[in-house]
Amino acid sequence: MIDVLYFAWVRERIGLPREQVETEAGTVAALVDELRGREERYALAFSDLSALRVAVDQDLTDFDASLEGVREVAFFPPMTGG
Amino acid sequence: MIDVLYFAWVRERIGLPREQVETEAGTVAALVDELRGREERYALAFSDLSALRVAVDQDLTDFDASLEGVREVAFFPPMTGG
Amino acid sequence: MRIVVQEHAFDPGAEVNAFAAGRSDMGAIVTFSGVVRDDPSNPLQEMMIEHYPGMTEKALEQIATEAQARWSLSDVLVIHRFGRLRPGEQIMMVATAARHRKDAFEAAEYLMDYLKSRAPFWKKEQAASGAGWVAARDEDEDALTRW
Amino acid sequence: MRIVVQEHAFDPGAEVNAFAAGRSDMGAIVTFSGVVRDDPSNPLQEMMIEHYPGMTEKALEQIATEAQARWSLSDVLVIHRFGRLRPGEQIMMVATAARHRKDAFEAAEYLMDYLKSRAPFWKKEQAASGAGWVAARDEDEDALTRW
Repeated sequence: MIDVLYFAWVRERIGLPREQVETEAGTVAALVDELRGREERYALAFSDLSALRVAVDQDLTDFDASLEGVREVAFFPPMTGG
Repeated sequence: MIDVLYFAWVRERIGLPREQVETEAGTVAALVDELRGREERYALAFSDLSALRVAVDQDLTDFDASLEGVREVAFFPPMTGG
Repeated sequence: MRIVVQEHAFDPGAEVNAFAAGRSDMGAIVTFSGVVRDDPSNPLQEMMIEHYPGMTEKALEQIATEAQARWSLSDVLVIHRFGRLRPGEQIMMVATAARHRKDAFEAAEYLMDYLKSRAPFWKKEQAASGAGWVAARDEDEDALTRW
Repeated sequence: MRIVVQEHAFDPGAEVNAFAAGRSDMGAIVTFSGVVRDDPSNPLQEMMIEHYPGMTEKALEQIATEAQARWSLSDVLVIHRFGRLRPGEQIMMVATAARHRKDAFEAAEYLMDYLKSRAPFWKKEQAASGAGWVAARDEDEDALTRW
């Protein structure tokens, strides 16, 4: 069971800020594939991965990252702080 | 008649902050030569021109600068503001 | 080092005075403040800043710690707001203190470059023409390559 | 643009707040403050700053005007003190405001580089070991070559 978090327009497109996901995906990319298959709103949110960033257990990483032992995955657009 | 001003250690060596000088020197360098000839304290203050800066009518310039029409000449060490 | 992530407004003048107070070991203090900018051609009603609680603090601490490792700094301050802000309000500030100005300036620029693109904040603007998420600028990402 | 040369102390926090107050046309504000630094190995009693009244204001205005010509700035502030200062006291500050942070940072660094070597101020330190004029540093002169 992994906590999956969504921020900014990813959150708006999917329609919720976080959810618990039962998955056996080994990587972030495999998790994205599972989510895409769920519903149209997920497919839309994940249609262009180059427009997305991912954090695993609150560290920025990339879509190849392993999910072994991971508790929290977050998807969001490029950050615009400052 | 030109107002000649001295700042920082130049002022301390010469022993006064400003004076009026009657001169026909055509350049700053010629004025420095006249001042050097006056007394030991002037010779000392002007012994190393590379350690000095000069402003003519409140604009930084160099020792070749003309004194034509000039009202104020100032001598001082490199500046240390900020 | 002090890292603050908060919803309510802060007083940048009071913060910089507190940052400098009672210290004579540093000769140079640099601050950067980010302000919500209005656009007269498309008036801004408000800016909503979303962030990732937990990761935000962690990311800012990593960035500030890296700045302290790279430059000789006496102290670092980072304050960043989230929530609703109006035009002219202060979004965030960083402050750096060092013996020499070069360290203070470079560290402040480094903090800002990383904070822009590596701290999990997102801005949504509600303007006269409608609402929209602020897009990341390529030049902000490119700015990281200089460090 | 505001240029102030004064003997008495100023409040840098109040100055930066006043500089930013009521404006929403600028997104970025950078400040630099110079503080009288003490040296624990040779405690400083006081710093005496001498300047050239008339030329000082003229030089600072020229430097600030040049910064406004080189960068897109909403505003510039320069405050510099003269007279007797104690360790920990603020010597001077500059502030720059711009739409984008790059302009604000570069202009503030430019102001500081020129102010250090081209504005007629001289510092004399009275320390435990005796009194002496602060020597100009070669690296301050060298810093001008980058502009």
